Amino acid sequence: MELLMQYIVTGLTVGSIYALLAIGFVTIYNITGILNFAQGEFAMIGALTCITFANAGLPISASIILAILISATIGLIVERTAIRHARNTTVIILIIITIGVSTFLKGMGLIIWGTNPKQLAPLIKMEPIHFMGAVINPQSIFIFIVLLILLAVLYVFFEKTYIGSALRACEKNQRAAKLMGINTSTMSALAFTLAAALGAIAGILITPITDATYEMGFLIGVKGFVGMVIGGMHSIPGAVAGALIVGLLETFSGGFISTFYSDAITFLVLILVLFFKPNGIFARASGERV
Amino acid sequence: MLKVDGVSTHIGKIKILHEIYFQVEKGQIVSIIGANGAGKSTLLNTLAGLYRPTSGTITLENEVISGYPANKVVEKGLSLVPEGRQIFTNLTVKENLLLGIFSKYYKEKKLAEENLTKILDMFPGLKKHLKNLGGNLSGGEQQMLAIGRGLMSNPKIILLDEPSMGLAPKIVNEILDTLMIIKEDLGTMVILVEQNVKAALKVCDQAYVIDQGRMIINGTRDEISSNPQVISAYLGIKSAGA
Amino acid sequence: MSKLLEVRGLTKRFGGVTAVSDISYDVGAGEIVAVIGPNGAGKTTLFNMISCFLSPTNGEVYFKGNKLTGQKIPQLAHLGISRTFQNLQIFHNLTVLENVMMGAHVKLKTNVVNAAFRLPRILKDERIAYDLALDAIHLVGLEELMFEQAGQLSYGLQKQLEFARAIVYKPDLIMLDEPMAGLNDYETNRMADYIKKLKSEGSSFLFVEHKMATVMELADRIIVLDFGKKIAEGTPDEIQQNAKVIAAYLGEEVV
Amino acid sequence: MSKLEKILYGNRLKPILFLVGLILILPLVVKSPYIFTILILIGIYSIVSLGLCLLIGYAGQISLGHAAFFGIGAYTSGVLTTSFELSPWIALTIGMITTFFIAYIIGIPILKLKGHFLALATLGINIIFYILILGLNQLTGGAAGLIGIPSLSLFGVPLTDKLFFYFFVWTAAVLVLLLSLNIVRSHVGRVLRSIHDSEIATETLGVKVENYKVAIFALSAAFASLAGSMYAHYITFVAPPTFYITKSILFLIMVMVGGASSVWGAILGTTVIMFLNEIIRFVGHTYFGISGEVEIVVYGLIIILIMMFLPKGLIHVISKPIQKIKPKKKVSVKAHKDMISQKGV
Amino acid sequence: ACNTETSSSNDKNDGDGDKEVIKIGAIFAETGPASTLGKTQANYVKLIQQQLDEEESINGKKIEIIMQDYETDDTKAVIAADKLISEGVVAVVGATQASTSMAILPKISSEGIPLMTVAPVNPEAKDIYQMAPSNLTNANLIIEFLKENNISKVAWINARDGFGVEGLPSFEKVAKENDIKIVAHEEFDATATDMTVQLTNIRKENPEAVIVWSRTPGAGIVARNFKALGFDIPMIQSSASANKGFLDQVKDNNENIYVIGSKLSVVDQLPNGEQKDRLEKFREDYRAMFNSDPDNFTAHAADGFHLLIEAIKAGNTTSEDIHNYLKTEVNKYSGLTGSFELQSDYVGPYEDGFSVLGIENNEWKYYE
Ligand SMILES: Nc1ncnc2c1ncn2[C@@H]1O[C@H](COP(=O)(O)OP(=O)(O)OP(=O)(O)O)[C@@H](O)[C@H]1O
Ligand SMILES: Nc1ncnc2c1ncn2[C@@H]1O[C@H](COP(=O)(O)OP(=O)(O)OP(=O)(O)O)[C@@H](O)[C@H]1O
Ligand SMILES: [Mg+2]
Ligand SMILES: [Mg+2]
Repeated sequence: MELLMQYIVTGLTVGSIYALLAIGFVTIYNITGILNFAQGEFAMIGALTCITFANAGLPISASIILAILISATIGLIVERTAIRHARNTTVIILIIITIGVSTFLKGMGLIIWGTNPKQLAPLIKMEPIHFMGAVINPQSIFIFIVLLILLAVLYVFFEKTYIGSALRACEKNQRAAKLMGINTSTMSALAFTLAAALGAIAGILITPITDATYEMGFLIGVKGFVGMVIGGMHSIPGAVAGALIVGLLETFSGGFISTFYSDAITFLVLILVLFFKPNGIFARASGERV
Repeated sequence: MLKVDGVSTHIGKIKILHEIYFQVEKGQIVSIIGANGAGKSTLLNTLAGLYRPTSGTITLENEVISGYPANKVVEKGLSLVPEGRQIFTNLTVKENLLLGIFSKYYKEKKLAEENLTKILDMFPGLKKHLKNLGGNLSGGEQQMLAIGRGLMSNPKIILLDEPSMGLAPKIVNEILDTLMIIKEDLGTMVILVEQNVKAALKVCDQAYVIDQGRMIINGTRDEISSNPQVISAYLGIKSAGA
Repeated sequence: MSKLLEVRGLTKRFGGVTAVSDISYDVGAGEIVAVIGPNGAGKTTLFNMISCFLSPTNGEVYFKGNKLTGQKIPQLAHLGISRTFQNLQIFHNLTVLENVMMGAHVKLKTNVVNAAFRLPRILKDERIAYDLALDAIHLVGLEELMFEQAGQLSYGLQKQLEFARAIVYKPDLIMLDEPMAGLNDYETNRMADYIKKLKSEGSSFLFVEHKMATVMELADRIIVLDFGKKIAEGTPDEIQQNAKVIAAYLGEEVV
Repeated sequence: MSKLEKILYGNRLKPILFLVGLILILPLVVKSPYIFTILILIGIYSIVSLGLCLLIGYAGQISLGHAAFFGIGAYTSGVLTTSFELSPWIALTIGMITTFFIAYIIGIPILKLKGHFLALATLGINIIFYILILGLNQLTGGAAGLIGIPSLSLFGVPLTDKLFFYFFVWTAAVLVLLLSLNIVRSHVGRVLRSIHDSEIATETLGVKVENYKVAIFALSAAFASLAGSMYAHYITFVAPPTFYITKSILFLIMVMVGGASSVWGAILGTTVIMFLNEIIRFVGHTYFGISGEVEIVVYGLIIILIMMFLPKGLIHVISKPIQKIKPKKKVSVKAHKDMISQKGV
Repeated sequence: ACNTETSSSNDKNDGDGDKEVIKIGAIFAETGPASTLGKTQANYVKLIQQQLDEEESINGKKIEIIMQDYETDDTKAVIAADKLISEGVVAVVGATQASTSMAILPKISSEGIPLMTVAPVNPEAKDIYQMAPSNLTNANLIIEFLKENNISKVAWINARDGFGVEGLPSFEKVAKENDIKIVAHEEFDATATDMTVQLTNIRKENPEAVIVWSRTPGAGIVARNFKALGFDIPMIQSSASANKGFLDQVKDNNENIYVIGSKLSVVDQLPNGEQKDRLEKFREDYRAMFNSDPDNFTAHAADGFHLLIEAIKAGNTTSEDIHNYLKTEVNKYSGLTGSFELQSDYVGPYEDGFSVLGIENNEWKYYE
């Protein structure tokens, strides 16, 4: 029981980290149809700039805001330069471009911050909480709450607002979106800015738990991507659920089977799931017919 | 009024349109006819800003709109119902329709609601699908949706690229009636590209014939209807061997 | 006339909506049958069930006496059925010639292995495909555009291209979903001529079309759908007189 | 080359002759073992990217897991030659066959997936493979790697000499290229491109799309395995990180940078990417005195720029001037007219 | 570690262009995941080059170090090795990781070039000079510590990467000899974000100490999870944690956490003597140039270079001579990381350069 509880808690903690990345992925994907492989790097930049400001003596709140702003600006710059120019090519080329961006940003991170892990004090200073025999890091609870808030806000934004439907229209059919008077280029810029800001928030939130290094983005990025795909690519709640499932799968397979093979088991399960649900667990109707 | 002044369009390196001149007055329906591949769709797409003309100007009510991107052109009051429907398959029918008035939705929510009702009255077939995804509709229903979406914003000028395509004959007549009504009531300008030449000639004031990217004939409805060249090439005279 | 296609009680429900409801009819060898009806009547859905793109909620289809329902899509071409789509499905990045050559697939024996080693069979197959494709291209008159990328053609020409691709291997049954949409009267008549010519060579047709003049001219028999139900079946003359059909579909102004 | 072939696909003899000529001439010019190693690795990786090009560029199916198949080849060779002391040639062949069947079996369920879902599934396969070679450390040496893999020898001559290995690798690469060209320049090539454009239409025409996808997937995996074996026998050491998803992504970049729509692009892309790093390093070191992290930044930047400005890949830059002099369309039209007039139609 | 100085290799021949140049190669993971270990090694190349340039000439010759970043990629390392061979280096220092060292070994040794690895390679490897203490040495240090604390049941947890998995086999061997039971073995991804599950699994087995083999940041996260879960037994970490980064990671909650550290980390607490002076000078030089502290991995690289330079200074300018010199002439060499006896079968420096360090006031604590 104790063990089970601990696995659940840990699974949700890890899962919510992936989920924070996953919602960034979905944000860009929902508007532009691009899979942004540099999402993890936005988290890295957010975290490390925040630490830099905090260490320079700025109050933590100011550091956070500045870090988010800077990351968002970088997101915007990336879009305005690399992505915008290639907007009309194929998806796979845009993916390669984001891989290039990821390499570039990671290199910059290494130049600026070096290799040593950097710390950020937890935003709420509390002792670990003991709950039904499981230990919970207060920061995890905080992450979870922020995640739920972001989830609610983004869900309403994409699914329930008029502008949200305009954004989804951009993803499906750019040409027609333009004919509606939607400035798809601005929307794409918006997507990257927003996603970078979300990435930065993710990075800042998880740093008290994981510490920040220039290479922190890769693994959580991959796992966030997995969460998003499992969730069906388009939906914010789906992506969050998908990411939490990945987190739980990892801890449960690690706890009950083996930590050597937990990643392998996780992926095996995911592939099996895709076999039965080829468009993700929470896929919604795409409205394609012949 | 819309004035097209010597517009040429290239796609890639190929010149598709060659110095096109014509104009549409307020409250006029203009038909453009021509064989498959003549350049009709390219012309409409150029007017809507999807292609940038390589020479010439397009003026809408004293404002030069050539060179504007499509989304800006829409804001100026030009609306295109594109070839192949181009509806948003992943959005519901209602969302699709409402996006038709994107450029002024927040300013004129009331107009949006009114027009939504009007369009649903015009196409009752869409009513029961309001919450259905656009992509699930039948071909003809999608065509209605596309036309309805184009009309949502009360544009100054609406361009229709083969609106009758895939529609039942009854509906085609209704659409043509609607066009007559909006031109009279709102003074909307209409450019109609149609393969159904007879129908097109029935409602238009002016007609133009386009061939291999060039305007070769123009005139009033009656002139065109009686033009022997048009009769032989476009008005369904049986080809030999039938 | 022997029965080529038998449709028995086909029904399709999407959620609560019944798009097609208990439809039965036959297509005889060498016959041209048209399916008409208002928009959303269920014509395309019916087509999709016959050609195995959708599995019916109820009912089945037989082709030359064999059960068709439940077959894999590629199997149909091998049985001698080809179709076109209401929303064009052409290969944008292939040339017109290559598009049409693809239509000859069922006549070829090329596979990955003999292709990799370039066995003589390959060259023979290329020849077969090329000759068949040329015939079809000639028929629809796309010679001039043979080496153009299909994606660059105008809508109407793509439509004709798709038609050419569907008839390359002289299938027994050709299913066309609105073949004339987007063509002008002149081209519509030409297309009607091709269909007649192929009929005279032994092909059967099942087609959906909204251009009544053509339907009346071409079809041996017409089936009318409304709200998923068959409301009439008969010769063009019978249909033109049918009050129900006029009310539901044709409107006061016929043709 | 038959006339018909010319109509459909244009020339192929000249580029092949050019490549073979280049392969033969290079050793006369190049002396440094360093350049040789790069040339050998280009040959090895080209075999992978040729297969990937068939899969991605032609059939339109993405894979983020080909490093796994590369790895299966390398480890089969490595384990069979060290632990079981089999001849490298047998090991290499066993590797290819095993990989083909593994990929075939995996491919059947996986290739039902599309787009990003397929990308995720192949990525998963790569990760599973990676963890397996770490876990099966009795056989594979785990994270420490597998040492002492013998070099290949041919007719009793060991290919330890770089020159021999170079010719061996490039002979294999040219053979794989020929196979790929044969496939692409046949009805199968058209089928693959059709699948890319519209699976629905392709199926309607009677093509068992799944079979083709799986066959090409397995074939490209077998190519990767062959390359992996060569890699193992050349480097004589393998360790898991070489077969991680980063390598799969590298293969993908090679194909895309070269231009996925042509098999020539695969070889070009591989060459460019392999030299890119070295050139950046050389230029950076000699003229700017920069260090590793800056090189990475520049590398990332160049990938971005190439994809931004040459989305069709570098092969397009090369073939464009040729096309200008001799547009393929004109060649086709002319050949077609010739043939028709000969036939007297 | 952002420095604006440029590598000095670009102004190599300025002024004294006619001097004969002897080249030494270096292959380090300046970038990529292993850069946590390799970055300072790459930095050190700049430092030593500067020192060499200042030294005027060595027997009328100039020593130039050619550094190659292999980006934590074995294949790139092999290319780099070939590049170095093409450049005509007489010896090579590297690579940062053990597996990479094994990857380049065949190439380099087949050319007769001495390879000074800075990672603890497989003890059976031939033809390689090891500058890092072997895993066996490390294991012995841990055993000593465990015995002193009367611990006989330990749990082992490591990262799933080249560095992480190398520690256990040697430890298993010595643990068996010393009747210490390994009651649990867990693994985590080197870049994982949470190791609670592994630690929870470990707790089930009631060990008396936990040993961790991982580089940062994983190492620090384990330590933090360990504390959060309320373990009150000692945790002993590998030398990859003996750096400032790790100290920062476990700041303010680091009781009972130990690392195997080079004495370099605790120079100030060392008794006065030759070793202290040597380490102090090394640290000051590095600090002056990079404004940060070197760690034991830097020291491994430094030992490698120093040995080679010593050999060259002794007049050995070919690979063969250097081999001979290292194998026969160097008797006992006192390096930064301990004393070496290169001619014996023993690989790596002796234990005297290392020690189990504790943490006190967020600084390393040296127990004599
Ligand atoms: N993307 C493109 N690249 C090259 N040529 C093109 C492209 N799009 C259209 N064309 C060419 O431009 C010409 C005009 O095409 P357009 O679509 O405007 O014809 P249309 O008059 O609308 O025909 P339809 O009645 O068939 O719709 C055609 O010859 C077509 O091949
Ligand atoms: N996947 C689906 N989900 C929900 N409704 C569907 C789906 N497919 C079809 N429908 C509905 O079923 C009805 C029949 O559609 P179908 O496409 O068969 O009509 P059709 O007769 O071909 O019309 P048209 O002449 O306009 O092409 C339509 O009302 C359509 O909205
Ligand atoms: Mg058109
Ligand atoms: Mg239909």
